[in-house]
Amino acid sequence: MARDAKKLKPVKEFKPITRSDELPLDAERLRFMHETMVKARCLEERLIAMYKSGHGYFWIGGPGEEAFNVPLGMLIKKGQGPAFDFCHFHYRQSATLLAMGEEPLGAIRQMKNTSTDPYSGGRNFAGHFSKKAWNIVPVSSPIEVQYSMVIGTAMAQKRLGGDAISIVTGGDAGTAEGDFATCLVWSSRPNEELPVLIIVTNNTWGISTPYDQVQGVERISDRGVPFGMRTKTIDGNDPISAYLELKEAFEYVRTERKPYLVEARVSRLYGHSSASGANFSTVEADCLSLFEERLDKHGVRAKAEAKRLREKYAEAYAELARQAKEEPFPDGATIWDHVYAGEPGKDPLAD
Amino acid sequence: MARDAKKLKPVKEFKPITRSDELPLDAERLRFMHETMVKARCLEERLIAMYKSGHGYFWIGGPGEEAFNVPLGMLIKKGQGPAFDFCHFHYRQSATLLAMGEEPLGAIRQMKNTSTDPYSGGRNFAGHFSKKAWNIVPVSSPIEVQYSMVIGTAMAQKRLGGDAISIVTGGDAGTAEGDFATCLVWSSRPNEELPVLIIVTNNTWGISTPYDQVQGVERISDRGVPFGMRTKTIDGNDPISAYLELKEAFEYVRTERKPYLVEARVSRLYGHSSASGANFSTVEADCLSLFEERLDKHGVRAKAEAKRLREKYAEAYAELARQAKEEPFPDGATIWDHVYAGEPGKDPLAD
Amino acid sequence: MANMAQAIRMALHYAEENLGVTDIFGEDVGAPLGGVFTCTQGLKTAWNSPLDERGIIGAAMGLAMAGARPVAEIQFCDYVYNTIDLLKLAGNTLWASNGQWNLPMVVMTPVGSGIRGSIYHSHSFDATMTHIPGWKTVMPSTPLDAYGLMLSACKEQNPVMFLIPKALMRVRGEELIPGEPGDDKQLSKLIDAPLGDRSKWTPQWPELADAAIPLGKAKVVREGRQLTVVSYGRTLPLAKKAADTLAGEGLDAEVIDLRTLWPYDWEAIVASVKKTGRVLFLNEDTEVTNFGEHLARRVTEKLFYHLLAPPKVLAGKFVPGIGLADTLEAASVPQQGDVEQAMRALAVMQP
Amino acid sequence: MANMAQAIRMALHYAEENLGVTDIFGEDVGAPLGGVFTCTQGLKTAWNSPLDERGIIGAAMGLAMAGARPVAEIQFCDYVYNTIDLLKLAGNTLWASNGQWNLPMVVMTPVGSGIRGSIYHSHSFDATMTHIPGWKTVMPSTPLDAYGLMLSACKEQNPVMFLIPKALMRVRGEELIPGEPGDDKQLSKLIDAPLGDRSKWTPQWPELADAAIPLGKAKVVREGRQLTVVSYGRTLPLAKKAADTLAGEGLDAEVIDLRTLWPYDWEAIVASVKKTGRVLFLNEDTEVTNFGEHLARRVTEKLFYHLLAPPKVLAGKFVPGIGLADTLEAASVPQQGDVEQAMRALAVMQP
Ligand SMILES: Cc1ncc(C[n+]2csc(CCOP(=O)(O)OP(=O)(O)O)c2C)c(N)n1
Ligand SMILES: Cc1ncc(C[n+]2csc(CCOP(=O)(O)OP(=O)(O)O)c2C)c(N)n1
Ligand SMILES: [Mg+2]
Ligand SMILES: [Mg+2]
Repeated sequence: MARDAKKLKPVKEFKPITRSDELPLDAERLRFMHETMVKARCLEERLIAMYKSGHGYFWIGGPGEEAFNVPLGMLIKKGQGPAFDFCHFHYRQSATLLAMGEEPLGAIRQMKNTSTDPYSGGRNFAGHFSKKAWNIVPVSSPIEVQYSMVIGTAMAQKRLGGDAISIVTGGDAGTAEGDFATCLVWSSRPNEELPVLIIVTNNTWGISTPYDQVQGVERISDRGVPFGMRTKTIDGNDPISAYLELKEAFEYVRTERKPYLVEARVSRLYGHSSASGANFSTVEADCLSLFEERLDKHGVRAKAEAKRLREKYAEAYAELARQAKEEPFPDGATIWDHVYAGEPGKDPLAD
Repeated sequence: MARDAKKLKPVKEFKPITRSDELPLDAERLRFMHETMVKARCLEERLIAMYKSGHGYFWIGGPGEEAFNVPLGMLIKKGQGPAFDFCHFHYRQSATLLAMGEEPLGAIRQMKNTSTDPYSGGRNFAGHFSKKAWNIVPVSSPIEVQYSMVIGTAMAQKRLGGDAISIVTGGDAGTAEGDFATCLVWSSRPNEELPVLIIVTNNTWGISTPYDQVQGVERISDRGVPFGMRTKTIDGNDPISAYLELKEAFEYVRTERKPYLVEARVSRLYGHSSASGANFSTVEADCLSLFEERLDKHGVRAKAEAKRLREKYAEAYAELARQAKEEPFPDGATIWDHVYAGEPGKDPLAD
Repeated sequence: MANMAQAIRMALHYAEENLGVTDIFGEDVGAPLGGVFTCTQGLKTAWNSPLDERGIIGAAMGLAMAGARPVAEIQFCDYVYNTIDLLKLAGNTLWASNGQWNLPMVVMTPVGSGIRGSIYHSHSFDATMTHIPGWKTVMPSTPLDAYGLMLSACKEQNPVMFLIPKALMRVRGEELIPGEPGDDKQLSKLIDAPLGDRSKWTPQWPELADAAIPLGKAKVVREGRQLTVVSYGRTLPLAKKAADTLAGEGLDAEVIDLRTLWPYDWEAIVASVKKTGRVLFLNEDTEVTNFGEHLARRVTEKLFYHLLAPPKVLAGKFVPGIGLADTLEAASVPQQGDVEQAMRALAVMQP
Repeated sequence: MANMAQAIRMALHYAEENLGVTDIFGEDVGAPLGGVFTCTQGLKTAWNSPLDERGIIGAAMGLAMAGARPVAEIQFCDYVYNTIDLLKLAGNTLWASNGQWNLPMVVMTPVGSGIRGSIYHSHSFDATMTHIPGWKTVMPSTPLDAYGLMLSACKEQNPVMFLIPKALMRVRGEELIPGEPGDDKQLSKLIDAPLGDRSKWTPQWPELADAAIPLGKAKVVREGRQLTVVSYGRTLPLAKKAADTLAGEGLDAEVIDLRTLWPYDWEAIVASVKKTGRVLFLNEDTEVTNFGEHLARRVTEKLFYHLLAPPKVLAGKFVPGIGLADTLEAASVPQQGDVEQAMRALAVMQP
């Protein structure tokens, strides 16, 4: 018999669990969260300023996603190898790295494509992190391929046992690529389910194209349902809610060793990238301002203090940018380095 | 809040709608159905015999799927151009072509790779049909790509209006490819839904690999649910049920101009292909024998008559094979023909 | 004069109005953006696709099968590499069906370095594409050629790959496109979308004329007697400028713009090499298994005893990517100085 | 002696036991089939993947990132073309991360014509693969080389593409693999799975030894003074046989088995061409933008004044596919007679 699809809950209807008056996290954690969000925002704004003043060719990053990306970073078990979490990120994840404890200078150097850029040595765009010591695999420009690679690291972790998991992030538009389905298929093989936290940050845009103009899935998290996996759509603009929701998801994946598909609704505060101007959007919710309102109201952190923090980091990162500007670009001859591991770089056709 | 996926109905539990005693179709239609199933079975068995006696290098085809493929062919609106149905088939569809009225000689010629092969001129494998006059687009060996191409023909039909639709078929294992998801995404774009009948014939095998060893989706048709499309899983071993179920699906797609995902459970009676021996399986249900039992019981067609038909077509196709064996192979120089439409074939590097 | 983006836009407008083009689509190709390089602004049949290159190529194939005339865009050629199977299929469908199904479709995509695109917005696609049979491949180096070649592409009965050198996208032409107003500002006012709200904007198309340039015809950009340079795309203007510079040194070089890479103008190459005896094949794709190597091999095989020096290939270094820092890009793909140096070296080479 | 399928199987067994190989996987690679060519029968780490080439390559990349040592199979190279973006990514990950993430992974896949594979089981992959930086690519022509190269591939720190010439898969070697029993029947009894029920079967592995063949080293298969043939894979035995035949005509040809396509043994080519002055590059991939053209170009550029005749490339015709009928296949890819004729023509060529 034919089944008409049940009408799915529209994306906008999900209920954030902690818009209420109580703040269910301790003040210290809230302050850390807030300060890290401020750092992330200031860092991205510095990168944008660098782009606008000609110190970098292209900017892309995550301002507007801090309320989701900071809690994400707080929950990651960082370290090297399969006993630690693997991170398959896309290009909006600076706040997550800062929450994990990363220094901001690296992002600034990458923006300026200096040889000191710790992620790519001046080779790759801003926001394209890579840090082997923390299992942060290189961010790839091709959209969505990380959803195919994550199954490999998760397999190694499943086999090892323990509680380490693989985390993958990407955008809403990218879920139209086959790799998203690949991830769902491979992470839910019977008796071979994988410990993957599959995340989609839904900002309702793919560059200039509205999500609901080109995709008919109302809740992206529903894509996991036929695969028998646990799924949810959460509020990514509320750091407290995001933290608690992510915590539940992390715990499930760590202990059950099975996939969990989480869709987080987030804002895109400076447009897609520098290609679209990188100007502040006044129509999207700003998770940082909203959070500052609440912290102030609850006496966790006064507005003035929040403002001071913003100024402090803005100035600190301007200083780092000045420092990076003095650093050298990579030498042209280095293009031959690291073509192959364990071999000196050289032009194979020079003889 | 987390949602655990609802336990999906196991594949084996679907209720065939017409295993009952009444036969809800008129006798003439039932006899046509049966005779076409017989023709299809005899044709495939002839192709296998040709392979086994060295008259062809490779066999692949659809014996075991006749109960589904014949009704499918009966419901297709055949003709050329977007005002008629487009057929994006895989390599098990001979019964559908016969039901549409195709002569069996072409399949035999393709098996023998003679220059008279009407589908590919001796270029392609058995079962790789192509018939422009009936919108049967070339069967491609790469699995699942037809699910990406079908969106294009359906778009043209949507724009044209009328009731013509695009039909795509493929196997269960192939749904792991991203193209299957591509089809779901593109056929369900809001306000741009496409008139596609998306069919998966689930024989529970991909060559030697059991479906449930590598995929965790219990009902493949459920993959359509998040996309808001109509879906069902049906019994492809019962031609009466298949006919009625398909009829409902065809009517929906024709009139609503929206996609419908149908999963049909079918048997694989001679293994995957000649590569796996092409021997008759005694453990799979044989839809033709089962149907003959019922027709006999209901007095629609006696067993003896069914047997006679089998003998008749077996002999007729043996004769066609003898004929094809006398036909020439394509000339080597013809490799240059049809590289480009409208241009004489020649080696571009010969000068 | 129009730049290449405007020229392509005008050609597509002409093709929509006069050549039966029905669909111009791809990621961000429709309103409001009209393509990341503005090539499709204001076109009446332009629409935004899901973020799925496989769907884009598949849809184009299906549309072509159904009698529509699609022009599909891959946003950057760097993102075409998950569709090579489909491109191969599009190129063999006519052949595999022994002449039944030709696919009149155009795929256009920006290629090459020169906009600081880093690893994933700098790829070349000419080597990979010229290895795929059944396609015609073009790559203009001027707006007028882009206009004329696009018209021919839209008239073709076979698939055409239209490669757009990114570095030349904003360079104004030196020749008027027939119908184009003489004044750049006026042209911009007519056909460039305004910044800000575009919802009420419609372009004012000039009265354009058919100025189709036949596929397969090269253009001798500069006549010369001592040395031939065969190039296309971004490196063509480098060759032209180098020839002008070297003329001052008493070296008289001929420069050929191949324009169509496949099928290419062999006669033009033969005529020139017979005259000069020295030839440089210049492009920026990586140099191992490079299309310039094909040209060099054919010249060597066929014109060996006319050669005064070995044919030389100057192309991109065989590195995994083009790094973001200027120093890296300059070391990776031919620059003005490299071209001059190669020409000088070739000119003086003696046994 | 072992055939190539058995040799690969033994090498993989050795690699599982001694070289840390953790996963051998792909479509139908695990029990019961052990690969469509039996290359993976009885291996303890072999498993069946979903039918999804993108997942297979993605999983291999992830496994390699997590410290595992995967050997992934693409069932036929004809089906690898939807993963070219991933192969490129695997080849640039180390470089893009400035030396952080090397990917020790092997991909193996059967290539080429010779088994009447028709359009989609006859593809070559050497041209496409040698254009992808960051990989090493091998292609053996004997079982012993297959064994030795596979061991080296499994020791590599970088991605290795292992191309298996289908036509040679069942040809027995002339040299013993160290540890292999001298008697073929005995070997088969030890390591070939029985027909029928295999659920209780386990292989009896011989005591194998490390006989790794370093990557990048060619083998002079036949010494000669008048003409050099450089080949690999299916066409290598054709060259050897042709040289033996032509020796009877007084033509003394040298035959080089390249074995590793990238990085290849340039010194071996130089030494031979300096000696003979005449060289034929022989392979069966389609001849436009072909790897043989790269070799020919380099030889022409570097050894021009040593050449007595133009380097010749003999490769597959530039047609969209290899047709099924013998006549078509014979006209499409080099056959014994074509090789002899090309060698003869090259030997007598005079200015
Ligand atoms: C395979 C591929 N196709 C196209 C692009 C170009 N591109 C870069 S970002 C982007 C939009 C991505 O949207 P989404 O997935 O929603 O992520 P968001 O940027 O909104 O976070 C596109 C089309 C790409 N990088 N990779
Ligand atoms: C892209 C691709 N990968 C692999 C193959 C090899 N292959 C041919 S049929 C097949 C199994 C298909 O199984 P399924 O989709 O269930 O269809 P069935 O044959 O069972 O009808 C495989 C792996 C192929 N033809 N194309
Ligand atoms: Mg988005
Ligand atoms: Mg199946």
